[in-house]
Amino acid sequence: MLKIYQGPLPVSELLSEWYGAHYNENYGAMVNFVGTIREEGGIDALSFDIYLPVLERWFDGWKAKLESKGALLMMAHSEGDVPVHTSSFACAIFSPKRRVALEMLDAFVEDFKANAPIWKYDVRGGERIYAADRSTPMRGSGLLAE
Amino acid sequence: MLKIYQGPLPVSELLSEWYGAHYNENYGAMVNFVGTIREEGGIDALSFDIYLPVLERWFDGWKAKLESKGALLMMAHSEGDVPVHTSSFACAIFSPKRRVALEMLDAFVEDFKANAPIWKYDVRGGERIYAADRSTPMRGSGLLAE
Amino acid sequence: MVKVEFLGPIGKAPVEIDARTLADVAKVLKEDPEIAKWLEQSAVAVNDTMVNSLDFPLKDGDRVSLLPPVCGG
Amino acid sequence: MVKVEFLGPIGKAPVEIDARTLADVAKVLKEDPEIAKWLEQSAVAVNDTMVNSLDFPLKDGDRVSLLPPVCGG
Repeated sequence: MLKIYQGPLPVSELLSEWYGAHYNENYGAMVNFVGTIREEGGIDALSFDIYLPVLERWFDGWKAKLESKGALLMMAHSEGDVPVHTSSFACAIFSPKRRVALEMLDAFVEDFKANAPIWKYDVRGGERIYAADRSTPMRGSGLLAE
Repeated sequence: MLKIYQGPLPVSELLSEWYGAHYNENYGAMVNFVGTIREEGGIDALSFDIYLPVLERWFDGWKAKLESKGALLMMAHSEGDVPVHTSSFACAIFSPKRRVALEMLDAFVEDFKANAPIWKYDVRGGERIYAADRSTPMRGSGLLAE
Repeated sequence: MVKVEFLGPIGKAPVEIDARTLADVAKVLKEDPEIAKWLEQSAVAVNDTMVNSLDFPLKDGDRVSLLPPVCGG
Repeated sequence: MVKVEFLGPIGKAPVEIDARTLADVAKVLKEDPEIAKWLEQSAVAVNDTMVNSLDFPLKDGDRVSLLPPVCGG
């Protein structure tokens, strides 16, 4: 399950909803990652653009990979402005085995940072500035420069 | 913060409480692990003994290790009977950096399984049977057999 | 004709290009200096599927998307 | 005298032993077959601090704990 929110995520509700939906399906482990906007460099907020059709395919690929290991994956992300000290990313993995849960959480979050089609902007005094210095070219970048 | 509960953990409340207590302290990442009792081998529940004085020292060691990386650690565990499909273990790590959060969650949970002074019993038809086959000798075991 | 769209911070309106492969698309885009500077760092999707070959055949009405460097989370 | 307590599944009442080191404790415990079988797999704490040396000196009133194999979570 992939959910997009306009603005900050309702983190407690999401974690409670995910746990409540799957606690009784005989998964031995649930792991979560929650990303929260840090106050740094004088920003008021971060802002996000998402290209949903490609995000959905990327997410479905991970979902299938986890299903092949008997595990479940769900995530939520914000679109638009997310003020400092609120959260823009949350995910959960349910797995029968703790090793799968721990290893897949790490791999999923790292691939998310590198390949999910989401663009980040600093919001400072009403201006929206692309966070070029913190962004990573997606796998396969440069094809049209060859 | 280390909390012991008699019986199952109130997971949603714990996660919500932990997130609510620290979301605005400029940590960029929160990670959680929740362990839930799987129905297998015909058990009704698992049951746990805890030796709190040593558990507290073990936990304080990890807390200090995480503090040295700028991170926070909290956990809860059940004592006594925990029915299948309810949860006996939950923890949270808050960190400015996601790599620290992900790596420390893995290391903490694995060391927890190997070295936290907690004993597990299967509960089957009212009987409480030590889970010897799933248990691990703590670091330094065998000293008195030398 | 294929439609080329520029996602996220590239901030350009879509353009229509006469192209049979991605190599044709590349040739046209390199002529616009505003876009050319993004090519090295952008990935490419055709009809929302990521593509890794310049020989990828295009047909009339296909949608080509340029995806510049990302940073979710 | 030191007090030796047996945690978790060992399920024995504590015993008092006259001992100056953990080596002395080991010697006495090996004589009880019910306890001896746990020694290979048990860790040891003195006054709730984990200990790794048989030379560890004990004083009157110390508490020695045997911790058998664990499985939290």
